[in-house]
Amino acid sequence: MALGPASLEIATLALAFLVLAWDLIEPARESAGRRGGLYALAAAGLVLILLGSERVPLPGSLTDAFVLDPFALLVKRILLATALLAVAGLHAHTRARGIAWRSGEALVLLLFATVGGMALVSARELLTLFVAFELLSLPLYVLTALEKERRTAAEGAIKMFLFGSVSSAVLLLGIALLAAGTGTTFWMRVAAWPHDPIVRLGAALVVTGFGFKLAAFPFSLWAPDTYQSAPAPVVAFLSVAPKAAAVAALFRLVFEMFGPAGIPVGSWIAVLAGGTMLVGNLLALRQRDLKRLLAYSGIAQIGYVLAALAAGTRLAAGLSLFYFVAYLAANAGAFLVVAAMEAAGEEPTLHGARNLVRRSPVLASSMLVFLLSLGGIPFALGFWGKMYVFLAAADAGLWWLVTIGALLAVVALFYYLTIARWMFIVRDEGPALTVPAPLAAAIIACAIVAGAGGLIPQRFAEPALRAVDAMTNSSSR
Amino acid sequence: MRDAAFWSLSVLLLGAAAAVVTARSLIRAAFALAGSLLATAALYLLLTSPLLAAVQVLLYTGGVLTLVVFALVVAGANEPAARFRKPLPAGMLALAVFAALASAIGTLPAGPGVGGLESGRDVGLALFGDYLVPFELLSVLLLAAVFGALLLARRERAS
Amino acid sequence: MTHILSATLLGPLLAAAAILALPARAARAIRWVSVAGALVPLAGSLLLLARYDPRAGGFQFLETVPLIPEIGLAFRLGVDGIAVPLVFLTAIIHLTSLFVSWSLAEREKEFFLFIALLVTGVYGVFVSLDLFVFFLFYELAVLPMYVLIGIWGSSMEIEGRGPFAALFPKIGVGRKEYGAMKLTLYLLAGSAFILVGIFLLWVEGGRTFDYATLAAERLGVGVQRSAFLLFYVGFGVLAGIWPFHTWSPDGHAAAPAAGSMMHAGVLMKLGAYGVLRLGFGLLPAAGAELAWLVGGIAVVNIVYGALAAGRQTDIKYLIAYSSVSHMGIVMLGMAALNEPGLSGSVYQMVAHGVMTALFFALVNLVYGISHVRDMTAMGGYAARMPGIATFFVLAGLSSLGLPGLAGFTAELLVFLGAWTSSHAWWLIPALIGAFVTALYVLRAVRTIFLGPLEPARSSGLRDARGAEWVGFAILGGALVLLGVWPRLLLRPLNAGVGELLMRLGG
Amino acid sequence: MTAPALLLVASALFSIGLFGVLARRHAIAVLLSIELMFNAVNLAVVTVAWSRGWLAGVVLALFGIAITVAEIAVGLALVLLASRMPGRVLLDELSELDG
Amino acid sequence: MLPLALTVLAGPLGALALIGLVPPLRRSGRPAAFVAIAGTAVALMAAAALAAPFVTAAPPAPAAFELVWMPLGTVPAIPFGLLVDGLSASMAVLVALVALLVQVYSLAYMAGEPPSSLGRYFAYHALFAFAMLGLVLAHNLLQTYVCWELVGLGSYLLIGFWFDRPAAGRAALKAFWTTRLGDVGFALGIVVLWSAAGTFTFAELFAKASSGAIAGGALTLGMLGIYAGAMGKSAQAPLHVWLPDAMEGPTPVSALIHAATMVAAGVYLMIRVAPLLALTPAVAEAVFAIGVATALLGASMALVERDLKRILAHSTVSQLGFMMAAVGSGGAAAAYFHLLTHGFFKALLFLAAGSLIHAFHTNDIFSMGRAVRAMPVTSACFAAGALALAGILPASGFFSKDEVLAAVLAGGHPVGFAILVGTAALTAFYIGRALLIALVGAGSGASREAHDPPPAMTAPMLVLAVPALAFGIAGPTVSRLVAAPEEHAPVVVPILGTLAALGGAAAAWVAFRRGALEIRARGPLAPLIRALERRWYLDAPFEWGYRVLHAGVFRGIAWLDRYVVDGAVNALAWGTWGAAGRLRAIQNGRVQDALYAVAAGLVLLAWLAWGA
Repeated sequence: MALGPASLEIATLALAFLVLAWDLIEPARESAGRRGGLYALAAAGLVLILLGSERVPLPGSLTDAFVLDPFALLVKRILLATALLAVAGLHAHTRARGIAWRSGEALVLLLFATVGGMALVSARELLTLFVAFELLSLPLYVLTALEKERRTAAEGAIKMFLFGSVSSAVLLLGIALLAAGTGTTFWMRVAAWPHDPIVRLGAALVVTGFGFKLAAFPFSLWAPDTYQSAPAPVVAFLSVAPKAAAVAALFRLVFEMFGPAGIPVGSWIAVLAGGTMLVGNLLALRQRDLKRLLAYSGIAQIGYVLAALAAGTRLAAGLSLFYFVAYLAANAGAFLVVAAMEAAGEEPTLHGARNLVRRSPVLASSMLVFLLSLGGIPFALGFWGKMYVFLAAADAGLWWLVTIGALLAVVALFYYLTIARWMFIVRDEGPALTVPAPLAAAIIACAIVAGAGGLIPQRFAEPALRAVDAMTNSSSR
Repeated sequence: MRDAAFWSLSVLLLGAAAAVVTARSLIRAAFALAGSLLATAALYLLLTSPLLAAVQVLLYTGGVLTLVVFALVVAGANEPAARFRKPLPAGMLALAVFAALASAIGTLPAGPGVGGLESGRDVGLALFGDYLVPFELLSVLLLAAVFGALLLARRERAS
Repeated sequence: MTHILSATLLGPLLAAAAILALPARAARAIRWVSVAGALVPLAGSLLLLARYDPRAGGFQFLETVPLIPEIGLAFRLGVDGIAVPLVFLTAIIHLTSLFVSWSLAEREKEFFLFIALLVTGVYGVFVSLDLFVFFLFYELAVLPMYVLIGIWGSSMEIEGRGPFAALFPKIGVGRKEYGAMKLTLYLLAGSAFILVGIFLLWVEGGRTFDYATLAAERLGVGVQRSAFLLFYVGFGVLAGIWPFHTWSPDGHAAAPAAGSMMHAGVLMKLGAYGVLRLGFGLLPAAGAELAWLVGGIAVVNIVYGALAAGRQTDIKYLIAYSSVSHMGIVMLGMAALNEPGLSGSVYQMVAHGVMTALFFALVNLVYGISHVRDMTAMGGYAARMPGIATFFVLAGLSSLGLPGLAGFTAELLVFLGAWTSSHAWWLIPALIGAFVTALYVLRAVRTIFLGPLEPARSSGLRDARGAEWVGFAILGGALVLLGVWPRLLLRPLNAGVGELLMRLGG
Repeated sequence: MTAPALLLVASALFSIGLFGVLARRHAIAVLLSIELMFNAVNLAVVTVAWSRGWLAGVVLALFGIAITVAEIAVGLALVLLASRMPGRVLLDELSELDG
Repeated sequence: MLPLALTVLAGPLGALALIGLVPPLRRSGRPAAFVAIAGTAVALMAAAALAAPFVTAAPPAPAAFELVWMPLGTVPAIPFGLLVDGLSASMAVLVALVALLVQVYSLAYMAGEPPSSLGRYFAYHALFAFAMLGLVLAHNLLQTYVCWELVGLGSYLLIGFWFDRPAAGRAALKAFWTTRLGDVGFALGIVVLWSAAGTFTFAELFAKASSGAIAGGALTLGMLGIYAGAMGKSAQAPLHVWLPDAMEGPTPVSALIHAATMVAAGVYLMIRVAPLLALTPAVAEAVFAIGVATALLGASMALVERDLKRILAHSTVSQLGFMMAAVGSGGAAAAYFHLLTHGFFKALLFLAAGSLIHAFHTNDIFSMGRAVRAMPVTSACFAAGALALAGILPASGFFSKDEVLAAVLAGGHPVGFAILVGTAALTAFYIGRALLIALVGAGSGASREAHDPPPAMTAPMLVLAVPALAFGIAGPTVSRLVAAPEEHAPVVVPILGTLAALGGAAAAWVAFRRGALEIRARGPLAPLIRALERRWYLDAPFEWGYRVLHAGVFRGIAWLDRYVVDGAVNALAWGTWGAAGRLRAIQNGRVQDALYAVAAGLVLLAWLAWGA
């Protein structure tokens, strides 16, 4: 039993332990320079893993519980990239807030969560799925409260924790019910799916559990509060990685379990998608806190992906992957901009973004790119992403979803444009903002992907579509 | 005999659970929880799994109870005047969830169980065979939990 | 394979990139780069006019770059006889809008950047032969207007009556933020319908976005009908069809000169072009079946727009409502579904584009000079701004259909088409609209320019100057040229319209 | 003693726990209720294992117990953190973030 | 012939382009004037050369020339062309001649204008001359319409020439709007005829119509439309209301546009399409009836007018009614003859009036007086014109009016004939009144120093006086020009006409021989006189209509748009905003309330799973 298929997880774990070791043996806890080394180590390690991910043999599997196919690999790369961005953000954030001595723990927890997400997309067995699900949650509860001196830190974390715990319980119950119907947690081993209500109920409970991770309405109510209270770099990770992993895992479930079992999960998810788009977009309209606004916007964005998930086709899976690349760049980028604002001592609100174009042209223009991408405006990458998921939904005949999605995307522009207005049109004075170099580099990288990437969408779409082809080929028995 | 044990244990379990969610005193609630966990352990015995029963009693009940009592001491029980907030909608939702679960469970065939979960060795083999990956992940998870709890709970000098 | 079309697209795009690279201080360089970016497509459009072969017909100057074959998406460019005149129109207005904005002295870099982006989108729509790329450019063309209005626009709050007295200030009716947001969101809401329509065609038409393939596809009547209605509503919003036109007055009134020139002059045509190209062109059966609707609404537009314009005292609103009325003529010609009607429809797109661009340029200049938008507070301006008055009268005469100017040629063709269509009665309201146009346009001329000039109002008034003259002269010259030499555009147009009619008939 | 009966008991336990989560005001009481829910789920898992002779169910239950402990540890830590702000152990008091 | 015809147009067009496109020339004033005059002179010479062959005993065949203006794919192209026949060539001479004289006259009359205004004035003149000549030479209906509108534009610009006078702006608007109202019909008529016949060209239209290829209904509708256009331009009741107000323009303009040429364009058009009119008797009846009514109406309003120019304007309305009556009764030749003589004598009258106004600085005849002695040339010219207008032998008006009356009688309209004879008497009366009061009487302005104008003004008057007096002998030639058979009217007609004219003149002499005499609105005739002074209250419906349109319809639609159509948009936006606000209640910050959502979502999904 070669460990090759899990090599990325193992490497990331190894990196985590390296960071931990460095953190433990480092003598001077207050030294900023050394902390920089810690972050450099984490970043370099993540970059190396990302580069190494090119060489992983495909496809492979570890027992029957764990598979590495191109689909999983692509999502893992998304997760690793998200983690890398969060590392850059945390560097600036911990220094600015004077909590640099927590850097080691923060990075380790971040890497653990990354491992959880990576395992989640490879899981082909319910127990593995569940543990990976937990591993993606638990470190994040802690990370959201990283800045624990903040009044609201515990509040946001507790809210997430309660939702997460209840969802975990529900997910586990769903797994139990599925097992009650089939007698195994290895869904690939099920030869003939029974048409029991218990199996369908189990599927419903599993979807409910994943609803928390996706922050899909009505399981999304924790997200705005948590995002608002959590450090922005953590939110950059929190708003992308769990969602990407959860969507990927759900796609796998749809293809390999719900599909063969004849459970119409798609139609349930369509309902969730409609509600999620609607509520996310409406609630985002009147927000003034940027993190909160982006939280709702993220909920809305997930609604669009759920439309593709509801379609449940191979095309939809590929295009969703594409979507997540765009979403990663834009959403994580936007939260990093907020992180930069916070790190520079500016409040993360609309008012704080006033006249940003004068105060920090880099932040303002990057943020504009992110907003355009999130808003689905050509030629940003997000434009293609949004069009693609709608196309996937249309392809599956979900016309009502496409229609309300397209219309709500217009409502969304209201708040995206409102941010843009504060940054570019409002002329109130404010201090100039300086951005630490690593964070600036991360933001600019995101902006380049989200902006210039839109000029070459095929570069992103082709691998995504090919990855899906490979996955369904390997799994079609 | 087994049925009688099952029913009485079930009543005990649910009674203790009701006490957990209704007890005015948190300490009492904690001990009620311990009771319900122990009742569950007994049920596990009935379900032919002494291993689980042992783990339940030793690790779970003991660990959880210790943690909770410790937390109550540190945080202060600080009992509110009223235990409940809006118990009626909460109860109705809980009932609805129960109804949803029960309606599916009701369709299951009612037969005696197969049992045969006694072998600890088989469990160990499964753990290192089919379930190696989750087991490894679980170890990371536990590490993360320890780590996280420490990070959150330790008191630091403000810098 | 020529690259005229990609050059046309790249001109403004590269100009945008260059502007982005230039420092904000270098306002003069930025202006000239913009002009250079406008001259490239102008030259391209002239080449198209000269080299488009009406005998061969069809789409010419084709270029294709595959993008995502899995979903039938490629970067396909090409123009037919209908698109050629519209590219020409865009080029003219693009160039003149720069000249008219020559004296703008606030955040020039961003201004010219957004203009370049906007106009790239417009060219893109007219030359793309892939529905998705079409849509992409369409959205690109719509959005920069938000910034243009938001930063360089003007506000004039409107007081609500009765129960609206409290509501209007809350919504901010009349403020530029309101106008910008309303325009943007309304148009993009329309584009949501277009998107659904395009996807519908993709799903039903063999999973491709290729115009030619879809055109060859035999789509069911039901699908055609749904898609046609989606396109009609979606594009119709931008074309200002009643009752989806109300973004136009509020938006155009708030916009700066170049913004409303581009928007009313060209972008509204995008909407009409979309209905013509994707609606009637791709869905001939539904087009023929639903022409009664298009024509009926068009007639409402003509009369309603003119009547609403009659009451306006804000000059910008007046012009905006006149656009609503004139876009009705465009749609009416289309709905006539015959040769004069369709030719007239496209001709009116060009004619109205030039005319309304000239109008908005003048009106904004008058506003810039006098800081007054309310006509009733004007009077006698001809004494101080004879040049502006002359061009205003010229534009006004074109808008009321005076022969010898572009508007007449278009209206004549549309009227001929309307009467010989299957709904001859459409002509009557159209004529009434033309008459009402004479009422409000000439009333505006009188109120603004004629009469005695009160000394209190005369201070600071001046005529146009410098580059502004160039802009006005080009637009005015175009009005006359298109009025006396319709052959210029009708030559390619006849080819395009002929093919469209073949499809509609067959 | 049948599987449905056991599962019904587990469901009841789950619902009681859920009620506690929704209705109790004290944060630690809510944590206790979550324990009840996890316990219910574990009971269900073991029931399924027992009813089908499915040994892996025991593994699943073991994992469930472990994860529950981990959860409760982090949860209690969070409650402790919250309680450092005077008196904030009632969940309703943790409502600064809204809208 | 073609080069000549093109030269006719090229002269004024060249002048227009030169003045219009070379701003320094326009601003220089007098040089621009000379350019315009030169252009018109060229046109006059070319027109004369063009017309010369047609007055010979053996006129050449009409020549047509056309090129494609708007190519259309399968539908026949829309042409642009010239038609040279006796009618158009001779009319071109009249237009060019009067235009030239008026322009020369304006040199002196407008001498006080600043140079740039003068340049603008002559640019307008060149535009007008070009458009009018184009109208005359047009070989198809569409081109007629094109030039028709341009002529209207020239009129609009020239009426409003003194744009800083509010009254001028208002009058220009009124003129444009009223004629435009008629043009709506004209446009409709053209379109209808096109769709029925597939052509705009006169010759083809006539051929198709006479062969019955055009449906009767379409032909009637088309002709009605065309006549509507003619009503507007030629000031037929009730669309005559703009013409008196148009007198706000400079007087030479009135002479050219609102007396001799443009207002006659409607009559010219009806003469042009006379073959079609002959096929639509109902329309012809209407033309006749409205013509007669207009003649009487105009004359009656002139009776009490105090403003000299307005008297002439009313008179123009009345005379146009005469012409239309003739056209309507099939007497195109008579109408054309009267059109020509009227062109001469009315232009003469206007120029003379301009001279008087120039001298007395007023339009009010009661403020003039004793001009006979102070301004002998002007007075003589005015008298010559008045003689022709009154239709008193041997002036030209006698002959042409004679033919008109004869045509009406021959057309079988004895009642109309009687009315027109009566109107002829009124004509003599009102022009006699004006002449006696302004030239002979001792009004308040009589004492002022007034004298004849400079030669630039007197020369055109004198030139015009010749045809005004002597053109009557050209009657047969004119008939030949329009290719109409010469008809000999019964002897009773000239006798009755002359009696009426003399009677009217005598009455005027009796009433006004002692000079100024205020008209007293008393006695039994008072309501009638008041009605006349108010122009039969015919302006009121238009004003009322406009007011209703503006304050009612416009306002209503604007209200509808702002509060209903757009109101729905605002309501949607506001509603969304409000809904977003209300929806925030679900995020009240209390985590357990939020957890309800999880439980509810679970139930929802379970229900979906159960139901599916």
